[in-house]
Amino acid sequence: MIPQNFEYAAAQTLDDAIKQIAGGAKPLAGGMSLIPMMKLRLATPERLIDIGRLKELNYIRESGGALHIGAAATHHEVESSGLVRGKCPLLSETASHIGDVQVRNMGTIGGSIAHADPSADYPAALQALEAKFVLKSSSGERTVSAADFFVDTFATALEPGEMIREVIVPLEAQGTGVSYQKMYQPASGFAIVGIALRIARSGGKISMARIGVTGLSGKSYRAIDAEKALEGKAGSATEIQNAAALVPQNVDINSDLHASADYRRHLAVVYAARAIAAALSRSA
Amino acid sequence: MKISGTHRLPFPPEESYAKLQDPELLAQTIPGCESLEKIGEDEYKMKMKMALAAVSGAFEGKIRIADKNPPESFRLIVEGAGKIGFVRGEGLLKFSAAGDATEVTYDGDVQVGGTIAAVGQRLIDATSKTMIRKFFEKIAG
Amino acid sequence: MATTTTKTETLVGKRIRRREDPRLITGTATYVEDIKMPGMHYAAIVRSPHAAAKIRSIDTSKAAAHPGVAAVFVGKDVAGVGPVPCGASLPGLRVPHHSILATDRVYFVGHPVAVVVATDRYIAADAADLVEIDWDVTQAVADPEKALASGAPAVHPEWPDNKAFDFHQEHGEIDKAFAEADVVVKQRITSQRLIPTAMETRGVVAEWRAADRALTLYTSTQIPHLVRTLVAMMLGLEENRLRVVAPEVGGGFGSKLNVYAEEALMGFVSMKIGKPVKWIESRRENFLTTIHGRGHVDYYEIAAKKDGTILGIKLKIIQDLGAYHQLLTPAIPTLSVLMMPGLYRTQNIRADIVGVFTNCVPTDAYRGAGRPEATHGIERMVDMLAAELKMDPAEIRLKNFVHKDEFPFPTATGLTYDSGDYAAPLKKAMDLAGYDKLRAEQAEARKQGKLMGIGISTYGEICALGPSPATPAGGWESATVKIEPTGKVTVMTGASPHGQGEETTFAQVAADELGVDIDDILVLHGDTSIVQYGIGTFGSRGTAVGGTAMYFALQELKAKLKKFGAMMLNSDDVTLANGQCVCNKTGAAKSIAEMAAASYRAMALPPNTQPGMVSTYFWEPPNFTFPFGAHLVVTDIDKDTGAISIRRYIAVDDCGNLLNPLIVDGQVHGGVAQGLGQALWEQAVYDDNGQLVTGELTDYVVPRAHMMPWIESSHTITPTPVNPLGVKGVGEAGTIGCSPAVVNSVVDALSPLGVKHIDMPMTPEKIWNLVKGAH
Amino acid sequence: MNITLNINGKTYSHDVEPRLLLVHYLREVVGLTGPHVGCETSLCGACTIELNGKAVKSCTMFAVQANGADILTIEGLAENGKLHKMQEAFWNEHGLQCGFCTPGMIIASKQILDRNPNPTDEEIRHGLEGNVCRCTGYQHIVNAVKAAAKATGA
Repeated sequence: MIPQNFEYAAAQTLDDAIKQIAGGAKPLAGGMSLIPMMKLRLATPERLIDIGRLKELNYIRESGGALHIGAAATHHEVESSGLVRGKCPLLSETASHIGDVQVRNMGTIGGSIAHADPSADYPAALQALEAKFVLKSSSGERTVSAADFFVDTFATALEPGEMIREVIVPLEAQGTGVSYQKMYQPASGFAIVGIALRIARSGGKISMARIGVTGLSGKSYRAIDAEKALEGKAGSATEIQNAAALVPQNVDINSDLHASADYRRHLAVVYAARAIAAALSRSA
Repeated sequence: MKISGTHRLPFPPEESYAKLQDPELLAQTIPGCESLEKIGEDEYKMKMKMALAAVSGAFEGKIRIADKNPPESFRLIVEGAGKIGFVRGEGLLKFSAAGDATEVTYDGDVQVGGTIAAVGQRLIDATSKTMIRKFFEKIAG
Repeated sequence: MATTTTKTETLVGKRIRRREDPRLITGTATYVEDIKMPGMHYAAIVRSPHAAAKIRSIDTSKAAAHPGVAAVFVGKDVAGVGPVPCGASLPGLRVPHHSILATDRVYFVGHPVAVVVATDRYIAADAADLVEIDWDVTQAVADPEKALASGAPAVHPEWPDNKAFDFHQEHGEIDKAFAEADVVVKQRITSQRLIPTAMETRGVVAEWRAADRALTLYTSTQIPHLVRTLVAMMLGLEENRLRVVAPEVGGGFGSKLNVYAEEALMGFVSMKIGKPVKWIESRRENFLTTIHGRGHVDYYEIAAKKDGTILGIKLKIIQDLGAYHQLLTPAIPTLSVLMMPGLYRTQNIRADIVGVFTNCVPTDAYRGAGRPEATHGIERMVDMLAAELKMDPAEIRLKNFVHKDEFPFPTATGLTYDSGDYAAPLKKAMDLAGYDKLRAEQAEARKQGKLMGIGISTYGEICALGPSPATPAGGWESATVKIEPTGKVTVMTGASPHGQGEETTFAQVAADELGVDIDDILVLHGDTSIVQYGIGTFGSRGTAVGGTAMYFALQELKAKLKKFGAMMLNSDDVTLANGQCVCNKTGAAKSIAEMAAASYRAMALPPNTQPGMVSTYFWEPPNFTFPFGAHLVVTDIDKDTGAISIRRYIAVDDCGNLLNPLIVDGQVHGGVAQGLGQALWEQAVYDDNGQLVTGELTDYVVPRAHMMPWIESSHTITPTPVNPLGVKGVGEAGTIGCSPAVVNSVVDALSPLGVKHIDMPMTPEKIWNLVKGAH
Repeated sequence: MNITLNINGKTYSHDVEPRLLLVHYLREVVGLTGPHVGCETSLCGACTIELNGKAVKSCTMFAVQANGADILTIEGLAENGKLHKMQEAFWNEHGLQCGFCTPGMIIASKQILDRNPNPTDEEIRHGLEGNVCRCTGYQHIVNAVKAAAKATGA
């Protein structure tokens, strides 16, 4: 209920934040993941650097054929941004499924990604979007793909001293159909299974399919076999079902109070089929 | 909670068996292990700092090895307690040759208590698997 | 100035918005947590993380040395404080001595071990982390059936069989009934442990004034007077030196119908440190240490003739009591036995209860307290019987109901049902639903392989608790009505409402009875220094018992007013109506304010009449009331995921007269939400080692807005003869009627797959497994 | 650390510990009683307030994070003694019983209408996902939000 004491500073500039992080401070953005754990004393950072109000991190803009989203953009901003809704609807749709209104008002895309919760919603979409994350440290910047970034449960490619500066997602091509389908854990709202889909068609065949999965195992992933099974197909019910069946293949599936591994595996197939069908119906 | 899995170590069974009981190696490979001190035959006192993203906590506990049957199997009993709760795990490790390597399968039971039991349900499975995987990866070198 | 306004419009029966709301919608109400006092300290309680352990040693030195810490107390420090009281008595009941802090051992996770008192809650939390306890962990048992098995760990070493009591009740010729039956249906039915989850957790502020030898306890409770009596006894303090105040109380649902260790502990701490002290329960503490509800494993047998006539019912209840007894713990399953025949006529019953200790927090009264379990059981069994006999579930109920001209009806369990027309709400619910059309639609859906269910429950309740001989602490209720010298009316009720709206409904009744404006009436409650001794709010009794006490106090006042009116009007033929006393001969009138003023001024008094205009009435009810109703639920099952969606929820409740239908609807809705919570989502899960794995709202599923169906609520009205208001009580109806209707609906949906019974909560995974198993 | 905030139209400045939760700051330091604490896992919503026009859970935020912010709590909702339409609607529709969740529930409900003046029942229920009420079964709350929408539109 009561966090342990810590030192706090609000970063005035991004450089200031980076300096602090290099010195061992933990970044605090919306705090939606970190603060509950601090209150339970599961997390006891000694120093926090508040990056939540850094203007340099709070933007959504289009450039170079991609959307650039600052790490401190809130879920609500992503959900309601006309730019994201128009140019990368999978991301705004997914954002609308995160937590609840109050959480979406405070929580940030960078914070969610850095936390790498295995049941968070964003990673499914970011995997399907083949998003790139710009990581910044005092020694410079590097760009890491979503596939490489999410390493394991709560584990990411972030090195000590590094923070997420920006998320880059592609502009969705005209006619691409997208969908995020999720079964909620009814107490916490986290995904028991969440499936993000992007499908493009050309000449009556599926020309591109991307499937991002969350909730199923220790980390989010792209179901590449299932994607391949769809590509080149017309998208019949049987083809959808066959592809969906590949989504939980070769994955170490989690089990908890709310869903056994068997049930999760089954749900992954059901929700994948639903997401594929929904995305297909929205594709042109 | 039941927990089981299989990992591959790039050594023959005898060597794998020995490595998994080598306190110096264990001290370096158990995630978060800060010290491992022998307190009896096949019994060690351990201090560890678990850190998984934002979650962190200091634990003190014991590791015990029993039912030794080299190089086929032994039983591992781990206990630890800290401010955020406690963990007790017991499992049977079995070793079988797979070419030049060894397949190590484990089958056991993990009990947790305190805050981690009350709020961590969603994550206990994934977290314990992750820690075990990290451990084997480190052993494998 | 005497300003009482007269009025003629009747308020009882109107949808009047609540008079308690202005403070609540502006954030200015005072809950325990809102109380601040100069010099106030804060307490944090150190609790056991183990379900069973011996305490080798406790080291409080670091905590005590922490800056800002005023004191640390452990079990041996509070040895002089009495144990947590159990108010229930049963023959041969084993009662563990539960001290307010553990001494040598703990027997459930959350067991309080030490209390740290500091100048600030943050410091108290820091210091609590510094208390070091050396544990010798022992084996625990969390499941009541496992606890009964031989070789199970003993929760209390002195009772290795883990049994707290055996209870038996029998009536009629049960063996003959079963021998003569055409059909016997048996089923094991569980009613899982639930966590009440009042939105306001418990909290206590204790203030000791040594010079006055006076302790004031502000506590979030449903029963301030009983807390006063019992905590005074625990502390060894004279009862008249203890004042208990239940300020605004943020929900109870039975969980605050209790006397808890922390109430006495905070009194003790304040007396020790000589400062006010506050303790506010965290949600985790609330889940771990405030009572849970339900916790039944029931074995049912029902015997019937081929035509559906029920011949007899056998029931064995295994009640998970938890590790010790809270106030009413062992009494709760006896209420299930009382309710076991439901609305049906059968006179042949046999019931056994085994009360079992487990290493869990105690169970006790939670919304419905024993009656939801019984209703769930009988309503499931009747459905199973209907299925066995291939009868419609409505038909079998209509066949077995106590008929409307059979009241008062003596039941097999020794109750006397007051009044009823049990077929009426069922028929109304079926009409509202379009029952025949729904059945036709279902037949069509089944042809297409769809799973659609229609479920009915017809429930009865034991409410308006209750006649004193049938309750542990007196079942009457009290009221004082005062007409102040200026004519304003103050009502003090011994019931202690906390959301039920009695500040409004009582004012409606008083306004009608006295013929004064509702704005001239103030209803007070919850402070033992202001309000005469009372029992409290629980068991759907606030209005039916407390309201009746007020009604009789009002009648006494009216008689007195008439005496003053007659005297003042110099007439022996007067009528009291519309807020005035009128001489029937001359038409001359005196207002209530004038009569009240005269009664206090006392220049002249009617014969044998005291000055003043105050009446206190303690009303002892002659019987319980027995509300009833029918809930009808239509469900659709997603075969792929097992998800249940509720298409229609129809609740027809008969709680007698409705004083304020808006408030009654609110009670029904809230009750249904908790019943639906049990049917679909809620369960307190302990693992084999006694760890509560649903220890926070992260895993314990309470219904949220998007999970709830629209509830179509309506009523039939059968007034009770038990009280002059004709009201039966409605606080628990929704909960009691709900869960069997929902389960019956889902079982009905899955019946083409051969499914006969499903235990709660009906999670999607459970349903998916049943669907999968059938293929 | 010194913080300055505008709360319900008034400026407050205090020196606070970094770990002081905003809800405790509002309750203990500023002296408000509207925001309530009902859980410690950010799931019940009883502590909901508006921070710069957005509904947030004040138990999941440090006071220092709110430095410089505009805060509106239930206490600041009525203007010149006149209840806000949402308060009035909760009262008229019996959208509360024990009242503990009510301050947070009303702020969350206000946010629904601020963003969508004519929500459907489903949108209202979705908008209340972050707030638990254990008394009402939510039906009268949904009615209240609809009534407030109507009153605001009228």
